[in-house]
Amino acid sequence: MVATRFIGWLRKYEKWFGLTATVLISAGLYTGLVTSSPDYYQGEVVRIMYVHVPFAQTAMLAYSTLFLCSIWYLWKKEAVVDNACHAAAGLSLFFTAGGLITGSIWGKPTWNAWWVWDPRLTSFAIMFLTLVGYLMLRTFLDDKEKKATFSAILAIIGFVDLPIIHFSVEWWRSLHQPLSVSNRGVSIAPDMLVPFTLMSIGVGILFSYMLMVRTQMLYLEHLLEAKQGRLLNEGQL
Amino acid sequence: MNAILGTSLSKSFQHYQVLKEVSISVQAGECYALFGPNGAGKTTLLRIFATLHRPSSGSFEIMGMDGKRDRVKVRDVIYLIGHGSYLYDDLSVKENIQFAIGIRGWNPTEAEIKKALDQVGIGRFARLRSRYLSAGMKKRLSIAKALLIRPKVLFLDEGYASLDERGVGMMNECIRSFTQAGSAVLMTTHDRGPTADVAHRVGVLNRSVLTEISVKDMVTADALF
Amino acid sequence: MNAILGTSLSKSFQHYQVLKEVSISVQAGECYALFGPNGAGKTTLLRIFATLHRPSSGSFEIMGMDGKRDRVKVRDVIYLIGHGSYLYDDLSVKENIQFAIGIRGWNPTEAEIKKALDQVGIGRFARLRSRYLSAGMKKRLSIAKALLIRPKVLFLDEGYASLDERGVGMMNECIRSFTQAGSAVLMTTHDRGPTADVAHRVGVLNRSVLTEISVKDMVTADALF
Amino acid sequence: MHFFRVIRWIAWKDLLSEYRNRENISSMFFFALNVILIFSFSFSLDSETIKEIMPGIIWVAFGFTAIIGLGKSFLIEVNNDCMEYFQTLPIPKGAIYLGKFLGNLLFMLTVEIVLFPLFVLFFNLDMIDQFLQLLLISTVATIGLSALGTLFSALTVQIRAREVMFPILLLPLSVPIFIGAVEATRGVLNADAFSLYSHWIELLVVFDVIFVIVSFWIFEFILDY
Amino acid sequence: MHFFRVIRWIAWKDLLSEYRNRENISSMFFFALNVILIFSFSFSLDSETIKEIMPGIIWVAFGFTAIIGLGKSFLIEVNNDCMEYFQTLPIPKGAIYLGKFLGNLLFMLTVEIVLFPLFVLFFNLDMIDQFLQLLLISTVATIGLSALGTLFSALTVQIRAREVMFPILLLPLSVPIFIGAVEATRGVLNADAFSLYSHWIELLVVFDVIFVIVSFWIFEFILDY
Ligand code: HEM
Ligand SMILES: Nc1ncnc2c1ncn2[C@@H]1O[C@H](COP(=O)(O)OP(=O)(O)OP(=O)(O)O)[C@@H](O)[C@H]1O
Ligand SMILES: Nc1ncnc2c1ncn2[C@@H]1O[C@H](COP(=O)(O)OP(=O)(O)OP(=O)(O)O)[C@@H](O)[C@H]1O
Ligand SMILES: [Mg+2]
Ligand SMILES: [Mg+2]
Repeated sequence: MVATRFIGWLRKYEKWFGLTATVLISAGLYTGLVTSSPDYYQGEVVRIMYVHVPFAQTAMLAYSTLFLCSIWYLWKKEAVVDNACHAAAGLSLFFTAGGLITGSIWGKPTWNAWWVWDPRLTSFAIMFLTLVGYLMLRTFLDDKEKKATFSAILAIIGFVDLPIIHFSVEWWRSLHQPLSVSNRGVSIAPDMLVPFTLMSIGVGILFSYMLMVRTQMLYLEHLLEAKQGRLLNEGQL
Repeated sequence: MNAILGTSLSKSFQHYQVLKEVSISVQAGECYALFGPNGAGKTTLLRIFATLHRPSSGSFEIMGMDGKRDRVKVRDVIYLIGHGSYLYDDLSVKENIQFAIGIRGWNPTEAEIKKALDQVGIGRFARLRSRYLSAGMKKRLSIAKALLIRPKVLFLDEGYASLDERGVGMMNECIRSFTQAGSAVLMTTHDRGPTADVAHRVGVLNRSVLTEISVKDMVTADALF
Repeated sequence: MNAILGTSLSKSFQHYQVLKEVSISVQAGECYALFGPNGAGKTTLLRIFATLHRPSSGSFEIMGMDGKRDRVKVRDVIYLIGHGSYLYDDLSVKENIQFAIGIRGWNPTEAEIKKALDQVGIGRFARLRSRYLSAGMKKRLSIAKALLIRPKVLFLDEGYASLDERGVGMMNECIRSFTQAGSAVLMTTHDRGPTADVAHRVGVLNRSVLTEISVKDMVTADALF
Repeated sequence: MHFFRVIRWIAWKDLLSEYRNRENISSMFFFALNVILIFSFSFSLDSETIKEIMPGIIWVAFGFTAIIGLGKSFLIEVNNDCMEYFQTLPIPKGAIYLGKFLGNLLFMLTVEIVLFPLFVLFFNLDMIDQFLQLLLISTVATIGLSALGTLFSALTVQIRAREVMFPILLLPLSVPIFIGAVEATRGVLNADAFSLYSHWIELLVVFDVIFVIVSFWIFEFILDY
Repeated sequence: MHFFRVIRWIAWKDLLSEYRNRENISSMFFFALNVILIFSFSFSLDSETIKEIMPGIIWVAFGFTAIIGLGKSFLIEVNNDCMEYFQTLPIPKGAIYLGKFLGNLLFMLTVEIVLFPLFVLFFNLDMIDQFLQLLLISTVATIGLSALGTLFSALTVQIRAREVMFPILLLPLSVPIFIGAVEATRGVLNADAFSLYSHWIELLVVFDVIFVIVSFWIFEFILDY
């Protein structure tokens, strides 16, 4: 069975991901909050960057995972892949919300507003709403195959938003910070680059760990449901 | 030759397992009648064969083609008369037939359509919008479509429901014309009387156990389940 | 006493006259079975008596009350089991019953509800959301409601449709319990067998002509219409 | 009294169904969020115009949410022909209206109360001081909208093109409500003295009373045509 | 080729139904009129702001009309389980999508072409000179909206809360289309040189291509989950 092999693989390697994430994030927080110096313009406020940017980036990583898993599901129709999609969507929503909240908190002192209707912010909000729609669509469908397929379709078409989020700062005049890593090179002070990189990779791996755990959980729920169904049918429940 | 072959088919909906390892086979040229209590999963089984549901486990073949992999080819040879009437309310009876057959890539002539409609007794309603048909008339229209499509495998869910007695007779004639032409018919029903006239084999599905009985036993038995 | 009395009832929909001067009477304590071809207007007639359609012409009385003027009083004594299941998908079977009876101003006890559900054989589904009921189970639930409401006049449209054989038996028992308690039952049906067990009188509606035949004739006749 | 018991049963049933489908209310709320998103793009909201058109944006967003939310309020009654059941019930039909109206009002108010903070956040409004005034305005405006919406939902839910017909009927009649609500809100956002815009609130109250009473009286005929 | 024949049959059926229900398209049009009415009351349109927000008003009005119009585009397929019939057909499912998409596109364009003169009339706009540019913009914007709308209509029409879910899914993804259309229209109304806003039109074309191709490819799975 593909599913059991896959779940076995997840169980075997998940702890390494958890461990790496812990180490990287601890190191990132230490260097970011303690050893690095405050920003010339923004002062101590800049430290929120070490949470905001990793969260925002991981949200996009999570959506990309959702996108790939959705294609995989449509191709193979494996129930466990749908569980991975479901897990990735939930986590993507979590990190998106994190990015939105930390961004808003950062925005209040820098732009003097919680929210501005700027292309990057809005395209990010679109992703948020797409994910909400995705999870909502799942709750409104009963049939398992239908649920998996329809939500995969939504995830795939929603992927067009990702390039917009990433390149919006280039395409439109924007309030938001431009890309710090682009084909024009890196534009971050080396002092800040270390915690920034640690946190980015750390939160990314944290996501992988959470995805592995959550996928297993959803798969077990799915098994439990089937088991419950069998018992119900045999009149034992 | 096995026209329909299901091997240990299971199907669960959310928390509820409807079918558990049900196996069934129907030969070409045969009419198989499926009895069973309300909620036994007869409709579900038919819908699996009609490629409307995917089985949770197990496999099935239609005319020797794998029902899971060759869905498109399977669809070439099957037709389901189920609860839905597959009609567009604002098209006339004739237009509905033209569309349903035309979209399969075949254009029946006016005469052929008229013949099929007359055969099921609704020829004089050909130009009525299907919105105004009664339940029984819609059922007849579905049969007319089957007569034009001439599928190799015909699924009938509650074949006699909402038909009056003449309709039942006409339905049996159609079933006979199908089996004589070598098609397989799998139908679910609650009516023993009319079934006895056409069924070659009879099965009773109860709690996922499919018991086969003879047609004679079906007629005489006190209770089927 | 005439529980139901229809006098030269006519009904036209748009351009189509379904009923033309049909008269019928059913006594209290009697079960009247109405046969007829698809589209004869049986459902339409029942819906007129159930105050769902107004007749185009003609008049009718239910328990001596004028069906056109005293609609509200008439509604106190009737109950219709038709094609609709009158259920809310997200309420459980029990909650649905509580609502349907409660809104009539009467609160049945848990025990009464349980008894009615057991009587129709769906006691163990009391807490299931009605969304997940199969067609037959919904029909049974409607009967359970009728058992709690105990109307003086019961209308049954296609009484046996979508019921399995045990369901049919249970339906007949219910009909008998109603007629024995002095209620009138008017039902439409296509199934002669089960009807023979309960009907006191039989009518065949065909092209707006209502022919009354004896129960024995109904069973033995070659064709009813 | 039976009248109030009917109101209670209807509201109980609606709120219970709504609670079982909690996603429903949150989806309404996300719909409104989407509308705000579209608006903020379609109107250049960073410019000076924002203050000018803010009340309009708030109320058009609420208005469209109301169209979606109220329009489907009678859908639950139509799905399994529950409207038909109501029609045959021996109860005052106005009570059904009031029950549905109360349920809808509660539903809409909940959505609005969640939305207001979002407006504050998104458009950097300073309306925390005048929260009570805004609450008053949205309550009186919502009463009128819900009263009309409930009536028209019952009216259109049984016809073919209900998605279009509902707003077509609702919007023209709710123009006075929109005007009153927008002007009063403009007063609040300008931090005007209450007496400067209180006449708009009075206007809203007058329309509320008219709409509720007329709808209540007229509803009888929707269920009993 | 069979592929194109399927497209033709689907479009034929949709347009014929639409023609038989001519009220439908005019009701769409009145809906848009209502939206404009509400807008003109909610925003103080006599002020200077009008020029600023005019493109927004035009496109929000079109957007909501699209929500109402496209959302019900697959309703006709669900009513009598026609989706099920499609699922069991041995034909390329993408062709069904293209047929529906073309029908919807034509429908939406018709509504828009009737609406444009009304905008000119109501808001005293001078856009007769730039009529061709506006036509181009609305065509490319409508292609994108219809492509997405057709897909999401098929997706949501089979689920419980479709009235709410359709806009919730459609609106976020159509934001780029709205932005492009609004900005290009602003350019036209400002009488800018074409080259100043042509990049918005290019953006719209890019999205059109993406949405049509992805939807076409993915539609298969909606009918065959
Ligand atoms: C609610 C408000 C905000 C949202 C939704 C938001 C969203 C995002 C997103 C989605 C990214 C990732 C882009 C990518 O990887 O392509 C990002 C990165 C970033 N954000 Fe924000 N942001 C917000 C506020 C802010 C504020 C106020 C600042 C600082 C003034 C800021 C500074 C940055 C920086 C420096 C990056 C990294 C840029 C890069 O390397 O691409 N953000 N933000
Ligand atoms: N899509 C679905 N989701 C959840 N449960 C379902 C679904 N379809 C069917 N069921 C359940 O599966 C069971 C079997 O249903 P099915 O319609 O196959 O029974 P049946 O044998 O055809 O019964 P009947 O004689 O009443 O037609 C029922 O309990 C029904 O509630
Ligand atoms: N609301 C309506 N509008 C237009 N025509 C209708 C309407 N209701 C019923 N009819 C038509 O009236 C005729 C009689 O319908 P009715 O449902 O009463 O028949 P029936 O005797 O119950 O048939 P069946 O045995 O098929 O149930 C049919 O031709 C039907 O198309
Ligand atoms: Mg069935
Ligand atoms: Mg009938």
